Amino acid sequence: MTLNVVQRRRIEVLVDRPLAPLLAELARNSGITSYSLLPVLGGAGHNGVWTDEEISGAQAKLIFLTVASEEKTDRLVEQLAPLLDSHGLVLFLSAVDVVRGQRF
Amino acid sequence: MTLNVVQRRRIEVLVDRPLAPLLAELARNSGITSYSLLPVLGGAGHNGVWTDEEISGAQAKLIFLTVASEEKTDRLVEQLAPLLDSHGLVLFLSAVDVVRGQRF
Amino acid sequence: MTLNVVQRRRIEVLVDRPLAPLLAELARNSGITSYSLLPVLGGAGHNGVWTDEEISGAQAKLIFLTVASEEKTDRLVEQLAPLLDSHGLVLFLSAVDVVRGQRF
Amino acid sequence: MAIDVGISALLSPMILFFILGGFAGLVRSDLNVPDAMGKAMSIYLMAAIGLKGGISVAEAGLSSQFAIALLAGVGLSLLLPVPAFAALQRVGAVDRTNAAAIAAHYGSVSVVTFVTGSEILNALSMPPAGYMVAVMAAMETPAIIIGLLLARSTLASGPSIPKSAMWHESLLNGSVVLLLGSFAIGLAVGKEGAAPVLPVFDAGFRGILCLFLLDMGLIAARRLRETRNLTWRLIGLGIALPVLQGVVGVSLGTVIGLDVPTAAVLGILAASASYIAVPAVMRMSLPQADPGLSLGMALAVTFPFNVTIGIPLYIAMATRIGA
Amino acid sequence: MAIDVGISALLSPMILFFILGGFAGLVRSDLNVPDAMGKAMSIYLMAAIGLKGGISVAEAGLSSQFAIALLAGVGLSLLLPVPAFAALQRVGAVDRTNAAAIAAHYGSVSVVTFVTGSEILNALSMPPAGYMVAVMAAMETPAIIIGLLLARSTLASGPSIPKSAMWHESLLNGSVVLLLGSFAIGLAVGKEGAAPVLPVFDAGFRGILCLFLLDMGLIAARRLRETRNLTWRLIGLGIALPVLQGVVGVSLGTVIGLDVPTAAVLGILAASASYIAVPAVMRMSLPQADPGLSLGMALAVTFPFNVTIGIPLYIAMATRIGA
Amino acid sequence: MAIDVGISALLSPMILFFILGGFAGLVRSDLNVPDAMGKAMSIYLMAAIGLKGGISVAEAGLSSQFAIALLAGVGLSLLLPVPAFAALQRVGAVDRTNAAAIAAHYGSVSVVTFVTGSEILNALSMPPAGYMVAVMAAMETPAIIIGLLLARSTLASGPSIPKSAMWHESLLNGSVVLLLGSFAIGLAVGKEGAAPVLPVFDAGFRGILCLFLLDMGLIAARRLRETRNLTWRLIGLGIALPVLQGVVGVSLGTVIGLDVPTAAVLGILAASASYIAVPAVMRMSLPQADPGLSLGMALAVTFPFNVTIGIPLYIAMATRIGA
Ligand SMILES: Nc1ncnc2c1ncn2[C@@H]1O[C@H](COP(=O)(O)O)[C@@H](O)[C@H]1O
Ligand SMILES: Nc1ncnc2c1ncn2[C@@H]1O[C@H](COP(=O)(O)O)[C@@H](O)[C@H]1O
Ligand SMILES: Nc1ncnc2c1ncn2[C@@H]1O[C@H](COP(=O)(O)O)[C@@H](O)[C@H]1O
Ligand code: NA
Ligand code: NA
Ligand code: NA
Repeated sequence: MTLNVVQRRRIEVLVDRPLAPLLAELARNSGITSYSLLPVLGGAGHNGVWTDEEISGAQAKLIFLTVASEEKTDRLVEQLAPLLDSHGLVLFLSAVDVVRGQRF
Repeated sequence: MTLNVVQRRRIEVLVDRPLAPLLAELARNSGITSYSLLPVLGGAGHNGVWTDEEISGAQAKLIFLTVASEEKTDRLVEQLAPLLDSHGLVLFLSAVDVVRGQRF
Repeated sequence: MTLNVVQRRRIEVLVDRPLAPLLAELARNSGITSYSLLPVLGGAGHNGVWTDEEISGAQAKLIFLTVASEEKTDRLVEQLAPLLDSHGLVLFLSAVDVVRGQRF
Repeated sequence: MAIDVGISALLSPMILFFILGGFAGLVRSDLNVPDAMGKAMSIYLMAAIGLKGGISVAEAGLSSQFAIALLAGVGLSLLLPVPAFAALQRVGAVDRTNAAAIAAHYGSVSVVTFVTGSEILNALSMPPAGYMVAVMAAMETPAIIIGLLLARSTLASGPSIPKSAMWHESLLNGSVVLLLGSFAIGLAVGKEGAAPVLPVFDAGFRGILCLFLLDMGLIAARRLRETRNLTWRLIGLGIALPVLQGVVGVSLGTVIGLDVPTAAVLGILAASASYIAVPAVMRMSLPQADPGLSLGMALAVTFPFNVTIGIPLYIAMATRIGA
Repeated sequence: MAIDVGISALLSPMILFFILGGFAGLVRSDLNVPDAMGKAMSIYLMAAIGLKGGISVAEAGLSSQFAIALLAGVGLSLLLPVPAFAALQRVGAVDRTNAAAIAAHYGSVSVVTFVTGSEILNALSMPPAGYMVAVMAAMETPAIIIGLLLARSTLASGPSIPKSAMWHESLLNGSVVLLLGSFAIGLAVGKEGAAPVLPVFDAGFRGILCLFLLDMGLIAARRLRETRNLTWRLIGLGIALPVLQGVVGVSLGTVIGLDVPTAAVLGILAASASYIAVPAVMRMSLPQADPGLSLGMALAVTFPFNVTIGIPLYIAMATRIGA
Repeated sequence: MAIDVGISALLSPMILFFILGGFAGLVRSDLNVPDAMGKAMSIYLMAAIGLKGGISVAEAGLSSQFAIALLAGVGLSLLLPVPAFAALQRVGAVDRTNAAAIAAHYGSVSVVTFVTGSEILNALSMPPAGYMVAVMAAMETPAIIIGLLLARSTLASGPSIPKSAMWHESLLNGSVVLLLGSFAIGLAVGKEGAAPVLPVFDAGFRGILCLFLLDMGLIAARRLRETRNLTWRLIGLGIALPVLQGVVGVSLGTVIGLDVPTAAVLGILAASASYIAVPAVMRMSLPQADPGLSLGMALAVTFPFNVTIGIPLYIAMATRIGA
């Protein structure tokens, strides 16, 4: 590849919709200001089956997606760790390549 | 990273919406009980262009996403293999890191 | 894994909705005819916060997702590079495994 | 008379909105009806026709005519797929599985075609019997079972949705439950009990139908553009099948003694092809069938044909042979 | 009388659509009301009841009765969670955090239960006072604060949403703003000024309520099926709590001199449990509480109970002790 | 007179719902109108105004006035961007590309501003000519072409959407097709033919407009909060441009002999800035322009200004110079 590709971390957190602002806040604390929110239709896990058809948005979830440097990722994951159980979050980390690496 | 990160497989299956319960069933047979369903707006492939604006949900698709151990992944992929062509599925596998590895 | 798994590239481009046809066109030029469009609810970045609740679809974004060979990926990324800044695209590349590799 | 019916139907705002939607779809306008709006309108329409049907049966009382029409409808749904299956294989040159899937669509019914037909009849001051809503609901699923039997060789192999799930989907699918449920509510509360809700379900009906048909026109046109594999033979069958089935329906309706508008509606139901309930079941039970083919025929060929030309034709036919 | 009220309520199209939705949900029909349609209908309903309440206060004039009813409502919302909290821990055997969260739901109110109750009263020609819309809006949030105080030991630990965000969410949540805003608009423009918009907000009201209750029936039934951890004890409390709170509300309303239908509405508000505003705040401020438990009780047990049995009961009670 | 018009406009439920939405957005209430509901309402509103415009032209007959007004509208859409472009560069201090993009928004029109203006005129018993719907549709796109010409130096470089796609998007965009199509349907069926659908499209119109303006208020306020780079100079232009363009529109309308309310509508159209059709085209053809700037000005500054202050102003002006 002729372009300047650098490796970053991709963080995905599945989270209840009302908690999305909390995640944005924690990300900011870790130096991460860019993220995207992806809808999720439903799913199943240790706490049973769910769908987003509920009238109360309280059960609907979304995926908080951000791509960041290893360092910022570590800071964010450290902050998230205590919340994983108490707030019922699900966290996935993976490798991703980006161009314009200084942005991430 | 100070947290106990372990590697798992991320399985994504693009599937017609009415077939989602079938996938959940096959996943269960493979020992996978956690998954998420992501909406897809449209796309293109060997069978032409599609969008989810159809009145009949029969053409709308979603992504069945699950993160599981290598072993369970293999079992699921084996079960999926014969369906890929007959049911028009598209399957992606990739590496993902998780904390609380015993959950996956 | 007993199945014939081959490695491909996963390309994700976050893009304004009106620009999706342009991406499909560039992909076609690179020999890529299969893709999926995923909705995005909102996000934040260098250009501020956004949500898709706008009446004008002009600010809503989606993720253009395609899995393709290394070679086609390179061609597409090369075409995309000049647009990243001018059209405000965000590009992620990662590794993915597929079965039925000849399709991708 | 046939021409009169046709022209007056084509000039109704409902059909004109359908044509507008079709035009917008064909010229690739970005006019776009959100998915949720389309679904909301179809829920509204089904609740409204169920309720209105129930109310009119509550007014008229249950009759033996109702039972006979019900039997005729179910019989049509069970038998019409068989000749369609043969024609699709021989004339249409599609394989067994696809022929069975398409035949199931044509044996079943299209709610929107029914509604459009009823509205055209009402506008002509020829109101059909209220119980036809229940007949329609009963006609939705028998064809599915026949379709699956016709394809049975294919059903043997491979993992698939359990049979029970399929039965469940056929018998308790959303539109059947909503249509019959609203019908029962209309029957229970009668005209007086329903009065407070009629501004929405009666006065609002035709206006919402306009917007719904606008959406249907867009969808049909887009489907037509996107459909591949749709040969001229299949397009021909997409017109021939409804005409033939419409003739059978109107004739049977006349023979069993239905009045002219009610016999016309039986013909409209026989002629119409499902594009909502059946595709979802087929996708589950016959995943090898190409939904592009069956939906392409039902939605992009037969539905527009019926709404613009077919319905006036079946009405004219019922008027002639019923007089 | 109680039985009469009950039967006439159960035979209204509104309640029958709720039962239809519940049936479809229980038999796992794939009938599905899109999320956006449900939200659209609830926005419409809140705007309509706010507006209608404001118009009727504009007609009747502001009264000291209004102020007294407002105080009574806020008092109920502040005090009812306390006995509920105790009962949930002792009888229901849930932990402190969950007891506090559930108690907050029961102290707050359900807009749809209010609307259904008002419609039943209107159908009985017993219209309640228009200002009860404002009383309802005022009752939404005090219970939340009490609930959080009851759980305060849990609040100390770990990172959490800043308090200001929580206050903000409680006081400016969408339904409060929309209800009070529409109420103010109705008050400002009066009956004459609102005339051009009444075809939508008045004539359309009951029909839309039917479709909304269809959705609510589906949601309640699905929630019932999906809920785990819901013990028989908690199901029992899901019926006992509204009855007891309803008695308290009706009695208080009668004591402070409200007329019979208005006292009945105060009972209905006390008996109802929130499943829209409160769950969202609790998820933010008490994430350790299980939303399945509180939503399961409020939505799958108490709401159906109130809509079918509770409301006629509270009305009968108000009629008896108010006469 | 101006003040009277202003107060009566501000007290209409429509404008009050807009203010309520704006309030909710500014205090960051979580009140939220689903996207699909907003789109559904705008489809409804466009179909309704198209239809009603067509019906009233069918009543009044086609006139030479119509042709003259059409020419005037197209001329305004073509010429107004030029001074706006200059002012945006000199006074607003934005670069060439952004100036061109913003100028295109201001040359084009806002359907909702038009509808609100027409409703206010109707409430004042000053109904404008029905053909103005067609004039509005014709004014949507010429400004886009001028905007792109003004920015042409930028267009040369880099890969971009093919020109044909851009033309297609401008001429066949959804709102133009829907407005003109419904207009044609209204013209074809006339008042009598449309009678069955008028309960929805006429009686329901103002109520739905209330809910739509609630949503618009929310959107405008949120956009105002989220917009960066919006300098005081640009905010000033967001008020000065509509006033100046409104004056030009009203004057031109009076000069070419339109009656007072129709000239007022021409002024309203000239003053309004597009935030639906134009942004989508600009995003495709001028991706270097910042949509935050143009949308921020059109939606968060000019639209609220027009709806609350501008429209009464242009009406008062037309009344004064037309008398
Ligand atoms: N392994 C997984 N793969 C995909 N989604 C998951 C996984 N685990 C949990 N989820 C999602 O997270 C939600 C909550 O998980 P849980 O807390 O385990 O119930 C589930 O309903 C799924 O939508
Ligand atoms: N390589 C790919 N990358 C992303 N999406 C794909 C790919 N191949 C197929 N799809 C999706 O799967 C759908 C069905 O694929 P196909 O069976 O090839 O028509 C397409 O319409 C796309 O939405
Ligand atoms: N690092 C990132 N991770 C996830 N999403 C991003 C990232 N950077 C940008 N985005 C998305 O792309 C949009 C535009 O980015 P920007 O051009 O930086 O404002 C943002 O609003 C996000 O939705
Ligand atoms: Na049929
Ligand atoms: Na309560
Ligand atoms: Na303008």
